[in-house]
Amino acid sequence: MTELSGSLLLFLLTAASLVAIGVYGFIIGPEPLRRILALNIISAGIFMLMVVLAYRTSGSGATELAADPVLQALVLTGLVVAVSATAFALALLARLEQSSSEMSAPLQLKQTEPEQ
Amino acid sequence: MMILLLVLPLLSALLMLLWPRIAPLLALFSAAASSLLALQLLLQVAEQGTRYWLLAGWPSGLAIAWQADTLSCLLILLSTVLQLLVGLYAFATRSRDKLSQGFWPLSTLLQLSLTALWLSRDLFNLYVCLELLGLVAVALVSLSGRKAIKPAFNYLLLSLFGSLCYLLGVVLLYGAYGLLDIAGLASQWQAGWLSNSALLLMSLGLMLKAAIWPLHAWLPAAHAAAPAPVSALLSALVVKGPLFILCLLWLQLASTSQAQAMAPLFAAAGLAALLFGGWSALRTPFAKNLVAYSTVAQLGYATLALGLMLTFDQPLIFAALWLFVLAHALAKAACFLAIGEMSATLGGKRLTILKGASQTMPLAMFAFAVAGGSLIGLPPSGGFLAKWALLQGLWLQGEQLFWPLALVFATLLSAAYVFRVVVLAFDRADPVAPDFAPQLVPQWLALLPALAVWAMALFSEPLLLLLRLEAL
Amino acid sequence: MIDLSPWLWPGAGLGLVTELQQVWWYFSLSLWLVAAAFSLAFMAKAAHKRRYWLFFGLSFAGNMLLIGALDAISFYLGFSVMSLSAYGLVVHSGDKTARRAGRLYLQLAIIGELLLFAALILRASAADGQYDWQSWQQVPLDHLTILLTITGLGLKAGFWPLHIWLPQAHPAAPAPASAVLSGAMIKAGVLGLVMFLPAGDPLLQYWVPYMVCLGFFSAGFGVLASLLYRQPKVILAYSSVSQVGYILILVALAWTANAAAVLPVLIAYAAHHAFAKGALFLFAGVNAKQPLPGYWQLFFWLPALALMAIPLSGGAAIKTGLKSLLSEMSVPGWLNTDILTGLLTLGALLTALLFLHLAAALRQQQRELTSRYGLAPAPGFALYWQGACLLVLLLVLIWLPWQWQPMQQLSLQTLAWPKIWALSFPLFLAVLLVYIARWRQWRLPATYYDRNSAVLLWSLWLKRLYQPQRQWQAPRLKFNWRAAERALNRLAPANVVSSSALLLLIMLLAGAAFL
Amino acid sequence: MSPFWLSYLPLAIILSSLLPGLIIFTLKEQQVKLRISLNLLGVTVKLILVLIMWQAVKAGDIFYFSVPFLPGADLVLQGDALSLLFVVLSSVLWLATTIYAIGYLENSPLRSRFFGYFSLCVSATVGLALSGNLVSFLLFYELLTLATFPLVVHRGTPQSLAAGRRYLAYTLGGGLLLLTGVALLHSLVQSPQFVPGGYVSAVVSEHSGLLQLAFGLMIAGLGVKAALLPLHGWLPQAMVAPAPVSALLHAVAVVKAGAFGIIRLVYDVFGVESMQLLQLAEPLMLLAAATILYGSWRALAQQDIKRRLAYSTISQVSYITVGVAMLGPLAAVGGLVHLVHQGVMKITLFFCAGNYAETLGVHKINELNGAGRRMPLTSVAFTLGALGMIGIPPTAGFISKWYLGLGAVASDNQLMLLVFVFSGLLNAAYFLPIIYRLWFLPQRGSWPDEQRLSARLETHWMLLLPMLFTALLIILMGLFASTGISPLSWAELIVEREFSYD
Repeated sequence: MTELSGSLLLFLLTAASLVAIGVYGFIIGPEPLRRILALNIISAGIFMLMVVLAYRTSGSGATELAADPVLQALVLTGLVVAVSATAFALALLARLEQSSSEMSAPLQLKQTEPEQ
Repeated sequence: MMILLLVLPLLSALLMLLWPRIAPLLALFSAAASSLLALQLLLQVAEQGTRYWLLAGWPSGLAIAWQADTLSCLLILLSTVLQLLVGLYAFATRSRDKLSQGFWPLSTLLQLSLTALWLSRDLFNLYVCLELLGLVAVALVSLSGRKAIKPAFNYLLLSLFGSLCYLLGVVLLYGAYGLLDIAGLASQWQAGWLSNSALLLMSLGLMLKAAIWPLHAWLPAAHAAAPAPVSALLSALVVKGPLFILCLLWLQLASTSQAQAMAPLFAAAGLAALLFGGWSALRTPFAKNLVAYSTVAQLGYATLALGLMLTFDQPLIFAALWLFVLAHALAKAACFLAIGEMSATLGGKRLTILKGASQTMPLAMFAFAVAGGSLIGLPPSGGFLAKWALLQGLWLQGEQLFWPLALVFATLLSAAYVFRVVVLAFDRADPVAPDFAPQLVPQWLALLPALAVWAMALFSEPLLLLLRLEAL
Repeated sequence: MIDLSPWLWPGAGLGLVTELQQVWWYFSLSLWLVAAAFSLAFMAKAAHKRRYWLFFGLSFAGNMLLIGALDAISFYLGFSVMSLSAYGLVVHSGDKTARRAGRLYLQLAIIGELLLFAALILRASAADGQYDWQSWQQVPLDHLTILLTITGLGLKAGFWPLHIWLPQAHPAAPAPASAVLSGAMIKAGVLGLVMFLPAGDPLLQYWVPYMVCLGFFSAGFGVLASLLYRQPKVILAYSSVSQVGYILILVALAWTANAAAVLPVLIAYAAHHAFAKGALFLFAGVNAKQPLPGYWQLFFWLPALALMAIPLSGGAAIKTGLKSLLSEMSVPGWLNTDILTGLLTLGALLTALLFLHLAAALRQQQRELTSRYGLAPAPGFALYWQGACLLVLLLVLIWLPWQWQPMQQLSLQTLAWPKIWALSFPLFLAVLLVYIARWRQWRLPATYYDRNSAVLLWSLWLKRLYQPQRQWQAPRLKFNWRAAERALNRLAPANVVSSSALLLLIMLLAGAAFL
Repeated sequence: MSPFWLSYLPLAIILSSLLPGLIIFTLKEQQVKLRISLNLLGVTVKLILVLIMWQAVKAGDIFYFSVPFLPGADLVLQGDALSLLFVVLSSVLWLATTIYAIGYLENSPLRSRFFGYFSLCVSATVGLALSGNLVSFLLFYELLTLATFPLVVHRGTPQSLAAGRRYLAYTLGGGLLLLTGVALLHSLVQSPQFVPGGYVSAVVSEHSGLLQLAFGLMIAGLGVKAALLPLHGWLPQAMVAPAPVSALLHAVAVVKAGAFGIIRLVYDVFGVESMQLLQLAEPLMLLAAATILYGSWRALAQQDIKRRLAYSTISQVSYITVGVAMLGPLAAVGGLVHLVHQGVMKITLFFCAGNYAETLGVHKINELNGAGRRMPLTSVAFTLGALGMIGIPPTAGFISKWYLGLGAVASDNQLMLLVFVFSGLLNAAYFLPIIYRLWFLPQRGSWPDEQRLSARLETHWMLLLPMLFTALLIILMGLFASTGISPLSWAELIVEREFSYD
């Protein structure tokens, strides 16, 4: 493995901390939306890592700035997947909210009934 | 032929979106056609050996690589046939169960993603399939309405989390080796902290998705909440996808030292799953939860077999692993369909509704019992075949006492929960009256896979041969 | 002989091939027939007649079969059929004493059967799978087999100390049944002892003197015990114990190399005793039922005197034969032939005492009956019929010593005066003793009389043992599984997502550290 | 050797009860005549086929029929002398039990299901008898468990369900142990066909420990059904099943399956010599002897007729095991012949118990007083059966005990003779009181639940006929033991073939 340059290391650390923050948020956050966001942060971290790696592998070669095309493609695909997953999750969340409000509404009524 | 297997479901799913009216017919047609294709592919592969195919003619390394070996073909055949059966069941009960129209395209997509998964031998490609599989599965679970949303959402979150773990592992590996296809990676593999942590990340992600103990917590709720045909598909097929990848990783990638270090953990996890899942299934008051917990337990067999395979490197154990998967898929589909049918007809989720079911719905109960027999491993069922192969593999290693006896004990647990249902069904004291006249066709459809799993034993020799060839 | 081996079991055969079997068969048969004829009248008004005849017929068949058997299994078959069906005869009346006696009888019969079974097995094994008597004669014995045989068959033959069922069962059974029980069935045990154990076997010789002593003890014991009872049939039963004692002596003598000389006496003794005791039991039955005309005393005194061995009777002949055999016997040093023959004379005295005691008991019975029902009514057909049956037995008894070959010789020997004197003085002595006893009022304290035997208590104890009301049960663990399970369920995390994710993270870290 | 269809004979014998059974499942409750005729047709066909096979086997033929199954272990059906012993027993008793069951279950619900499983049960039993290697045996062994379970819980009451659960727990556990053992043995020597003298001798010196382990596992598995001592718990509970089922369970199907398996295992898998080399016979024999005594002892305290009979079964079946474990030819004859004799005797006793229960409503022993007067034929049959169990000649039980005793002495196991004698005493102690009550005690009050099932006979003729038939068999088998068609001569034939394999 080649020597890691300072900026690369920085990028790597950023990616790692993104993942860590995401994981923390995923584990802690009780709200579903927060969990979805946490997942997005993790995926952002991973994609960042991929981009950095694409950079690094080409760094040793002759052409300085051309990144690894395979990883680029992978990141693109991953983004598409992540976006669609997020969209689906949000849709599901919406239905969850809807159903929980439907379910809790009669419940509240029941609780208030005796007072009235 | 492989391309047809992929294109056919994709096309029919698209067509379904255009013509929702004929969606059921399209789905059934695509499943039936795929089954025939899969059978033909299996015969071809069995005769001529493994086939490779690169998408769109790109060179190897860049292109998406597909590989059809006997195991893949068997699994494809299994998924298409089950798809067809479940489709037929859903079609037969459509007027009663009010399944949303979404079921047909989604199930076809499920078939697509599974087929793709069985054929892929490329880590990233596998990731995409896995993600697609997870999303489709969650969507299917959410079909059953309000009460299913919460489990579905949990399932989704954990599934995405697991996928991300897997992806992170893939990325680490790519960073280290610059390769994605498994064969290539295996040839350059070095045991080190990087490959260790990548393997660990991927495995844990996959275990979460495959609901392997102790990461199974999401499964019972999700499977129990889904409509009966969906539960059948989920338990029979979906959890097997990540398991397949897990096996690929450990059997083809991992070095011997890594495998040896990990083997006891897998075996222990498998045993724990057997015990825990079995116990939970024995105690749960709900019918579908029982079957779902049984899935957790039965996956334990596969995990255990994987662990033992890593320890002993015995082709028979490998065969046993996949025999478990095949037998479990068929049996579990039958169980879920039968239980679903009975809950629908007798009206209720609790196990107690099955009181006297042997009189009111003898066929469905029979289907459950027959499938249960395979789960227990009574001869001459598929489950027996798998257990036999596992025991043979173990005994060939010499004086092994612990694992065979552990297996016996675990099997007793599975017998206990299966017969918990059967005994209830024979209760003549106060049988639960059906809400409406039981339908015959769905019951027969539930019985079919159960009979198929017993028929597996008749083809035991070719099956064992095929699977053993694979390992070598 | 009939060879049944291709049909029944290997070696199965029936036939009367030896003289022993022939005579035994004929006298048993005649006794059974007479008893059956007697039953026709005696049991005419009894309850459960069908059951009586069923068991009567079965034990009859069993008895005949065991005598005619040429192989061990046939013998055992007949023996079992006879013993078990005799139970039905013993408990026939169904009252408490009969049921108790029946229980004791059955317990001992079963034990005897199984001991005999073991003995036969051992014997057949030693004989290398041959079951017929003939081949067994050449096979050496071992002590275990001898012991098992003697106890197994002895429980049927009823000598001391295996007699305990006899005084219970015989009085309980109806009179004709007691007659065959005492006359024919206990002889089955004796027959077995003779056929089973080959004469001249070296190991067996070791047993002979002890068995002779046992026989003497049994002969004396039977009489002494009988003096303590006042019920005629009990006295008769004890008389059987005593008589079987003599027979046992003969059996033991028949085991020696001198068997050829002993067997005729043994056969004669058995036959004589069968007829005499049969007649006495039949008489006792009638005597207990109704007041009898005076001439019926003849039916008692004739067989009684025969058993007391009054000169000219069959008893005299066989006692003489026994005495001469004993004096010729070669005995080990600690046993003296003179003492034995002396004991025989003492035995004669005791026997006479017994019958005198019996006569008194019978008279007492008659007295009670007369006081209850008045004088003897005009005898009906039934009584004549019963009398006729008795008469047949008595005629046989008189005819036997003079016409029948084995006994003729012995009877002729007793005609000499010294013999007559030797035979009759114990009788006179006995009569004298009885008179003195009457005159001096020799009596034991009342508690010693008519005691209910302790064996009934043992039998009851045994019954409680094998019919327990409660038995040890495996302890059941009581543990509240449900509560434990609830506590466990409460431990399950509520939030699936965070717990799973956290678990995954922990496993990841642990795994990374571990690898 | 013979026309080609003869090779399908073993299969045909199984199918002759399996097919009617499967058809009966689909019948409606009301199709009584069709169901009965199907049943009887199956029985008749089976008996004819068995007769054909019997003739051929007697002449020295052996039938084989095999289907590929596991690698190294085909599904083999093998008709040899030993298997025929069991086949004849089960088909003849099936005939009796079918007639009895038709009478017993007249007008009760769910008969189609009952008779369906009934036929399946017999098919499994016959299959087990005909199986030609351990794997096929295992298969039918498990099928038997599954087929009998619905029969045990047929009444659907809480007690029967509890009994069913217990039955399953025991038998499935046993089946698994057997599976483990068979798999172990298969890994050592594969699973060739049963052969006199066994097939493990080649690896005895090399793998003695593993062989012992395999034997232990398999005996534990078989011992569950044969109700060997610590594994007998299911049997007394399973008697809550309807009388024909208990009869079949106790006499033919289940317990005999275990005992038969032990016979196969000892003689045709391990073989006498290997058994001796591995020192396996002695522990087995002692265990069985302990079971004999324990079962008899427990039977003493049981106040329920069927329960007492159940404990008696525990004791009696172990006679077979003891006979086999003594490893001598005479003892083997005793054990084999007891397999048949005990079946016939016990089925008679259970028929009688069923008759008392069905006609008089009597379940307890102390309610039986005077039943001999009300039901003389039944009581005669019961008496015969009980005497047979004690071993009184001329019943069948005597013949088997005689040979067992001879075998015990011949193989120098005098201790076993003591066990037989003592157990005979115990048998008498728990059977004779019943007989006493039947015949000698007067009836106490009215019967608990009396039903007039027939105008002239004491009960329904279908309940009487099979019972009288088997009772007659007890006497015939006990008396005519030397004839060519008696079980004894057949057992001798088997032993001759088993012990002269060199």
